[in-house]
Amino acid sequence: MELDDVHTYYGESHILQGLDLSVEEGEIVALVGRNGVGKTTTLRTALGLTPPRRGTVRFKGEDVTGVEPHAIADRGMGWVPEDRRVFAHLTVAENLRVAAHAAADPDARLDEAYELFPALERFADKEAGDLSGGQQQMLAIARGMLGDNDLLLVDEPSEGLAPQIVSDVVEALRAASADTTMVLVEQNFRLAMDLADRFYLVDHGVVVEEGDTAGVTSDDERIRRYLTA
Amino acid sequence: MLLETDGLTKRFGGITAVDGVDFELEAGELCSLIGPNGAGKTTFFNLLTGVLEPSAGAIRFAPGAGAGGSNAARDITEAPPHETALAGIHRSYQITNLFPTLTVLENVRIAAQAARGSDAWKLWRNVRSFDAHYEEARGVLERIGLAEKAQTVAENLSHGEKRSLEIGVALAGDPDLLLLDEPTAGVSSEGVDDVVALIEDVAADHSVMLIEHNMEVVMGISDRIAVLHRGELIADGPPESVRGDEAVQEAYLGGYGREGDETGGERTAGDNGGGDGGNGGSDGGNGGGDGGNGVDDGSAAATDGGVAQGAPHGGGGRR
Amino acid sequence: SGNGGDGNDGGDVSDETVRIGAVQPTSGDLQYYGQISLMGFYSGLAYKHDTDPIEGLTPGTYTMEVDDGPTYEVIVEDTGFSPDTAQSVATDLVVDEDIDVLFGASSSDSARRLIDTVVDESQVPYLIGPAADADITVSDEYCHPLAFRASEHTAMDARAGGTHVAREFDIDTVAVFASDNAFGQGVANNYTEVLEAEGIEVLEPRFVEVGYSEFDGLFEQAVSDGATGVVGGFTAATLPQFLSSAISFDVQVFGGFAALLTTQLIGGTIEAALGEDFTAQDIQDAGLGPFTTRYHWNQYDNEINDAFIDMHVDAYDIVPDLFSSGTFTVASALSQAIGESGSTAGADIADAMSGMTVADTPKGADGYTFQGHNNQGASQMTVAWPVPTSDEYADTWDAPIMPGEPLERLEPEAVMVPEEDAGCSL
Amino acid sequence: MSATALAAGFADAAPLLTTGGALDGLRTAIAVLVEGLGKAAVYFTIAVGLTLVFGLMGVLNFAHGAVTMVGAYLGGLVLVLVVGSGTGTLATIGVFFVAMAIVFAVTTAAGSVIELKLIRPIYDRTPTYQILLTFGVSLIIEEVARIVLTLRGIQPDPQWQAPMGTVPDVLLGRTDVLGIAVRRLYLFEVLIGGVVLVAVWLFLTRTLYGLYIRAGSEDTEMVQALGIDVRRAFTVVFGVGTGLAAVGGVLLMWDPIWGPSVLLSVDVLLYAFVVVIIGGLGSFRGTVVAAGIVGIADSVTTWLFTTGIVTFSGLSEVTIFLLLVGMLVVRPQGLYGVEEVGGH
Amino acid sequence: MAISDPGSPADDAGTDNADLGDAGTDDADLGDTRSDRAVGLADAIRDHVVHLAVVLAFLLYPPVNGVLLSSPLADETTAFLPGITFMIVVLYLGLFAMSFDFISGYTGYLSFGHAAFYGTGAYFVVLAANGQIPGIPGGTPFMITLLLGAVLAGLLALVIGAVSFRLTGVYFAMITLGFAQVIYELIRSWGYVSSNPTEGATVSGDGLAIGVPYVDALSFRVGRLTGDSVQNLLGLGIDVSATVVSYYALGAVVVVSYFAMQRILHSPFGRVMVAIRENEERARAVGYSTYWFKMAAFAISGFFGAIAGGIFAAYSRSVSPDNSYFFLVTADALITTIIGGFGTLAGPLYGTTFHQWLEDVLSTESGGLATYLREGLPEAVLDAELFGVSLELVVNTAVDGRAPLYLGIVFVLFVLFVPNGILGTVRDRLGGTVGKRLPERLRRYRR
Ligand SMILES: Nc1ncnc2c1ncn2[C@@H]1O[C@H](COP(=O)(O)OP(=O)(O)OP(=O)(O)O)[C@@H](O)[C@H]1O
Ligand SMILES: Nc1ncnc2c1ncn2[C@@H]1O[C@H](COP(=O)(O)OP(=O)(O)OP(=O)(O)O)[C@@H](O)[C@H]1O
Ligand SMILES: CC(C)C[C@H](N)C(=O)O
Ligand SMILES: [Mg+2]
Ligand SMILES: [Mg+2]
Repeated sequence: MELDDVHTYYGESHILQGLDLSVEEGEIVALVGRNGVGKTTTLRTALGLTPPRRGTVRFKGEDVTGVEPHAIADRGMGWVPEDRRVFAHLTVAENLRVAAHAAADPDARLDEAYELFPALERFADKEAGDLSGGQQQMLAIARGMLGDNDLLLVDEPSEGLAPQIVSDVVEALRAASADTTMVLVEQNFRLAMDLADRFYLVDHGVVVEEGDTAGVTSDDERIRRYLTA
Repeated sequence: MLLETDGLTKRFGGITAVDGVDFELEAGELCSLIGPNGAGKTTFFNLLTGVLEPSAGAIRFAPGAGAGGSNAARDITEAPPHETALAGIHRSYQITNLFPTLTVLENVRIAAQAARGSDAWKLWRNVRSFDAHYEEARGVLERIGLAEKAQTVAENLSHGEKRSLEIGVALAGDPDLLLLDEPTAGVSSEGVDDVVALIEDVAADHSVMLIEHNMEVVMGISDRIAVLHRGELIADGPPESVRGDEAVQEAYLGGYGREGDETGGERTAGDNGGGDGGNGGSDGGNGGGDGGNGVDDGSAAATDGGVAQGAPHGGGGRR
Repeated sequence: SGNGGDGNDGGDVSDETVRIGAVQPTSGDLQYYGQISLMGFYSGLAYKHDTDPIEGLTPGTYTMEVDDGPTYEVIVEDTGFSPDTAQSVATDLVVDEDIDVLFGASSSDSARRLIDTVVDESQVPYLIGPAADADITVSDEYCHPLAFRASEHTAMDARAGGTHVAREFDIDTVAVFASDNAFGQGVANNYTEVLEAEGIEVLEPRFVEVGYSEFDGLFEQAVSDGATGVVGGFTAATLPQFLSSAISFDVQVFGGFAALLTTQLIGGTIEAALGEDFTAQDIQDAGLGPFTTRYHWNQYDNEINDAFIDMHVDAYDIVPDLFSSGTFTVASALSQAIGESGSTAGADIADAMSGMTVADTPKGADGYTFQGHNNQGASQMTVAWPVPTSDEYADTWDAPIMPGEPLERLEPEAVMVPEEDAGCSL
Repeated sequence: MSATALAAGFADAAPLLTTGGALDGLRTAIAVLVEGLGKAAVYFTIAVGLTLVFGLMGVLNFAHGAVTMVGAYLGGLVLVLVVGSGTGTLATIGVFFVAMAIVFAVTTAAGSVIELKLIRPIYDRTPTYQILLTFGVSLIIEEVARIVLTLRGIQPDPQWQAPMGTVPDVLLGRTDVLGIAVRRLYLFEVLIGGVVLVAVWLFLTRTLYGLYIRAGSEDTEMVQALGIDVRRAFTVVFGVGTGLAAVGGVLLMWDPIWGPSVLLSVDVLLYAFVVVIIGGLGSFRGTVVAAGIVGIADSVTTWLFTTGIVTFSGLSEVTIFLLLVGMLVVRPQGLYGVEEVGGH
Repeated sequence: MAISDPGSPADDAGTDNADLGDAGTDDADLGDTRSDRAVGLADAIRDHVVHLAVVLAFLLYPPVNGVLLSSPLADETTAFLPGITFMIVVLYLGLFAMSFDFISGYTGYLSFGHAAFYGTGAYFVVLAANGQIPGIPGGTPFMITLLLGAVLAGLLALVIGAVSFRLTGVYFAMITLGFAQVIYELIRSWGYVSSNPTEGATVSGDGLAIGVPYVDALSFRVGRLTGDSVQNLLGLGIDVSATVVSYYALGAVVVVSYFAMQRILHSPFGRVMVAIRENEERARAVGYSTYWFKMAAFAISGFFGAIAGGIFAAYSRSVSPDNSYFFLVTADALITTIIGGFGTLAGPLYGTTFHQWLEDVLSTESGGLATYLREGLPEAVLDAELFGVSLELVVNTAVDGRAPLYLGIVFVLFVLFVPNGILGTVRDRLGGTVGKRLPERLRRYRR
């Protein structure tokens, strides 16, 4: 995937101000930066949820700027949104089934998800809204992984999860990255650096730093400058 | 005693959002209310202002009581929002909650009008003949720095301006007690200083309660800090003592990642600090100690950041 | 044929113009009522003056120049069958068009409204037709010295039908269902009165809203209360529902024959129940009838009627219908009144019409007489079984059934509400 | 079959309704109840499309009744054209279902077009505008229907009788169920209502489509992000809701209580509103239960009227609207409603 | 636009009085450059210039229409301009729609059963005129019964509102509809009203007079047949027919009602109504007991709805359930309000004018398109057949009495493309209320 000089607005507020970013097949790329700098907006722009006013989005070599989100998603882009956004009045199984709509054998895919998060199987027939926050987060991640995607956009996966579950999630993402490219937005800087191959540091809607994650710590002066608000 | 709650409790189905809180506020105080996301802070405000009815407990309010005075307190436990407002409790909202298609001036004026009781029922007089409402409203606009925007329709304000107006509307109601729910959320760093200045200014002649995640702000201006955790008041005292409180370190400043169902909120410095703590947890599973350290780092960074803050914003060329 | 000069012993009116305001539904679902009424009215004038009838059935001004009388200007306005519109357009006619006479109203609600709000206020004579509610002329609430009606009314229907049924059928208990409006109440009250006078028990009449459709329950209840005859007082909007229930109960169903529009609907119901090739006998077996009729083209055999049918079919391609005799007659009476009084002024016309015997009517010479006490035209009624429409009328009567040979003719004395029973005394 | 035979068939049932011992009272009660179920089936069928569209999409469709009216005429047209005097009973019923299918297809397509062209552009406005728009559409449909019917020589206001002629004999008259004479048409209506109920229920729960739409009504954007064209799903739902409205019309076409008439448009709309609101806006289960309540209230009040206990013929209507008001007073969100529904 | 005189309310003068084109959010105009309070009469007139223009247009319509009718354009005038009788309908239905807009457009609560108040006003004056209301003797002046009926409707609104204002949105709309339908069904079968309640009731006796009660010189009886007509007006040789007198008399009531409602909307109370529409939760939070404000607004709205019903009944001298209490009466007000401009007090009047114009053109009463075509087109054209249907038949079925069809189409187009209605859109274009902006524009052009 590649974003080229994208400018994205919410109404009149200019959020992404010429952001460039590219993701190669197979890697995990982290987006870091303070709150409100436009990380989530970047993901939304890629998926076509808030199409850019200027600039292009390319996915698997094709220009998908202005293409409807469902069509982009159909081409193999998945999303784990930052505030979980489970379908509260659908059961866990139904939530997963919506995501597995394109699969040849949805039931098999569901089983894979249960394997990953055994807790979900226990609650398969419970309405998602009745789950605890952590379980909801698991569901959101599982749902994002079910779609057989080539690229997964993951927004703050560790949010609201108890520590031991965070490590489960890290493992799951690591495992998934074997055959899925990933863009990861994560406030937890160390976790992000752990998981990702490369990182982009975003501020005020533009990329201000990028590079390999190896050896980077939050004490790094150039990064620290942008992270402490 | 200006305000007093007694075993105040609010349950939503299975969750106890506010759990037996006994709280007192002296007139003239500026008290901050902090705690993790989902701790029950907003719910506490909602109870005080009558938006929600308590499941148990009582609220008493004694406006007009001077500092240390003991006027007969009024029981406002069951009072609906307009009555608590008329009694003298006004609030701003965490999520902007204005009259979107009315002008800035009218947003404030309508609140000023409300404070003048029966004026609103004068069906036959033109609203323009109520000079006092306009004077009051313009005064508030001057104070919040929106005088220039008096004729702008509220929905066309920038986010930061909306946050200011949010305070202005609360202020125009001529409160005895002003409740501010995350007034700096979404305000640019430069703006934060302005908001802080405004709050300090207001606090000079009003009693104020402040919900805030920005620890620098909280530590800097509070006379007193109360900490909520899972609906319970776990600490209450001057900033220094709260900062050093073991339980507070554990629950909020440090104890990140323990809340199964905490909900996302605006993250600011305090949360960043917490984020590090959480990371520590995932590393070694011994979150307590590491977290505590993380917090110290975090708040230290935040304090320093008071200077550093301006730089990225100013340099970002956002304006 | 027409001999318009008769009785012309007043002044000479041939230079004058009579302005007639005609208010009828000419648009909307019930426009047929308005159209057929206008056809009859035009025919009456044409017959009297031996000329061709006006053809215009839409709103507008139509002029009929005649050799032996005044010029008739008919200003047609559309009521859409709504009393509000009727009142409004009639007022327009009175105020803006300066009419001498007002004619019309197919709905009784409209006619009553016009008497209250237009005739009484403006003192313009009103020729009612074909609105059929008896009370319009019978009750002192509505009857008016300036309001004349040749058209037959519901009490005449009821009295004719009730008398016939009481005498010819072995029925001792009758249930009455009628729509809850002027029309239905008129039917119900009059049937009740006549039948009870003949010693038949009549169950408490049941009134239903126009469009009511749950007749099965009412029939069940009536049957279990011992009724073997049922009288229905409905117009187009409720009749089909009534009949489709009626057909499946073992009761004799009575009522009045309706106009083509309604007959089409009834025919449809009968076809639906009895199959397309039903016979006259099927209908009798089903207990539908006999019905009274105020007038149908095949019930009268006289020169005037023959000429009327020819004229009507020539001009409009259909035979005269239920209302045609009444509106023909009121036009005929108007012409006669102008001739007799020698004046086209409304008041003179009204004077002349009061108590008049109308010479030229489809029910024969002198077939109608306006009763002095209420300005209602008294005339003969008939009772007949419905029969499948004969081939002869296949082109000019577009319904599966039509009235058969008259079973009985009831003279005015037998069908008119006796003066002492009528509230109205002018 | 002759009318007397029908009447005779009824004659032995009649005494059941006369007042008598406790047993008779019980039988009467059961008969009224069964009748209520028949009515309930009709109410359900005319309301379910409205529920579907409101529940899933948050659009209160004021054109619902107008579509039912069109459905009644279209269904009638098919039957009148196809069914002749020689058509057998089974064939007629077959034609009825074919007519239902055709009408469903045609109106579903038309509804989809309306959604695409008229409603989609105004989703971002307040729901009031969707109400207003569909209300305008209903005015147009109604007037066009009047024009077409007038040009075709059919009276718009009174029932159009011709389709009644195609009702097969087996559906006329009554049949004995447990010693109680039940109108066969009601049994047929209960059957159709049941079929529609099951079909809609399956659509909602068993097909992925139903699932997408249920998910989409909670979070449109999220569903799109999962690769589902949820806007098309909305089009389909509106289409199906419209189609269901018309299916209701086809059912009414054979029912002498309703029958094809332009007045159906307003009547059906008002009743459908009552059912849907009593049930709770957007709740499928609520619609089923509310249709039952309204149906039984209707049959009880009708019984009160026909037996002469009450002589006020508007009793049913008043009762039904009082039910509505009473429900809103006691429980504004209806039986199974949630207070915030359909907002997206 | 700097505020030269902060704190002085005078700088929003000149906005509120604005116009038959105004609404409560008009303080958007506050940034007026004029800071001088000594504005005087000239300014007051300027503020009301649109009011004056509209009132003048209505005042002059009858004579202008009269002149046109005796000009060579007479045919076109009858065909395409609304007759006076239709303009009278505009007055009472327009007032009804305004009263509907007063509650619905300004507080945001859709009063779907508003016909209940119109019907109450209409039935009350009819029954009172017939001496059927206990305690009100037969000859009580109409103006008094009109007010009593309106007060009764206001009370009815309080009763309905007490229950209904616990609800919002669609639920509020539906419960008010439910109440109105129940009243409708009951009034249709209430034998006390008349011997045939489905048909309604008529006024018997003299025309009902609008004016000052007990002062004959200042009272004008209305009704086309029962009304007063004026011969030789002021010795000018002009006769004014009873219809035109009714037009002016009803018009006077409408103008007074309009200004009364406008005044309320421009009072502090009116501002609270708008605040409730914009954000009821916040309105409560700043200290308004919104429930009672809504109740009061609903009562006022019901009051004026009943005034509209009352003058309608006085003029037409009859009332029926279907033309007063039925829900389509409310629907009409809704449609005209949307077309005219939701939340603009005067908008509904323009919407109603449009509606009645359409009704007139598409009906045959007092001329109209169908008559014009039938009389203007040659026979051959009328008989021409297209797809086996003659043009005449098309005219008869697709033009005659088809106002609802075209109204529906126009309505849908408005909803899609002109959602703010006529007045709302004009105001958006001008960037302020018409009363405020128009004079400015004019001034600009003059320079
Ligand atoms: N729907 C919206 N309308 C208007 N502005 C919005 C909207 N959503 C987000 N914004 C603004 O856009 C900016 C960027 O938001 P974004 O969600 O991309 O930030 P982020 O980098 O993901 O921050 P966080 O770390 O808090 O998730 C913020 O200032 C936010 O207030
Ligand atoms: N109306 C409600 N219904 C049900 N649960 C609620 C409701 N409002 C709040 N809660 C729950 O109550 C708890 C406390 O919420 P509250 O909004 O008071 O938190 P907070 O301390 O203000 O958090 P934050 O810092 O995120 O604003 C949360 O678990 C929340 O989900
Ligand atoms: C047959 C109809 C012309 C009678 C009309 N419905 C009436 O009320 O009188
Ligand atoms: Mg984000
Ligand atoms: Mg909060």
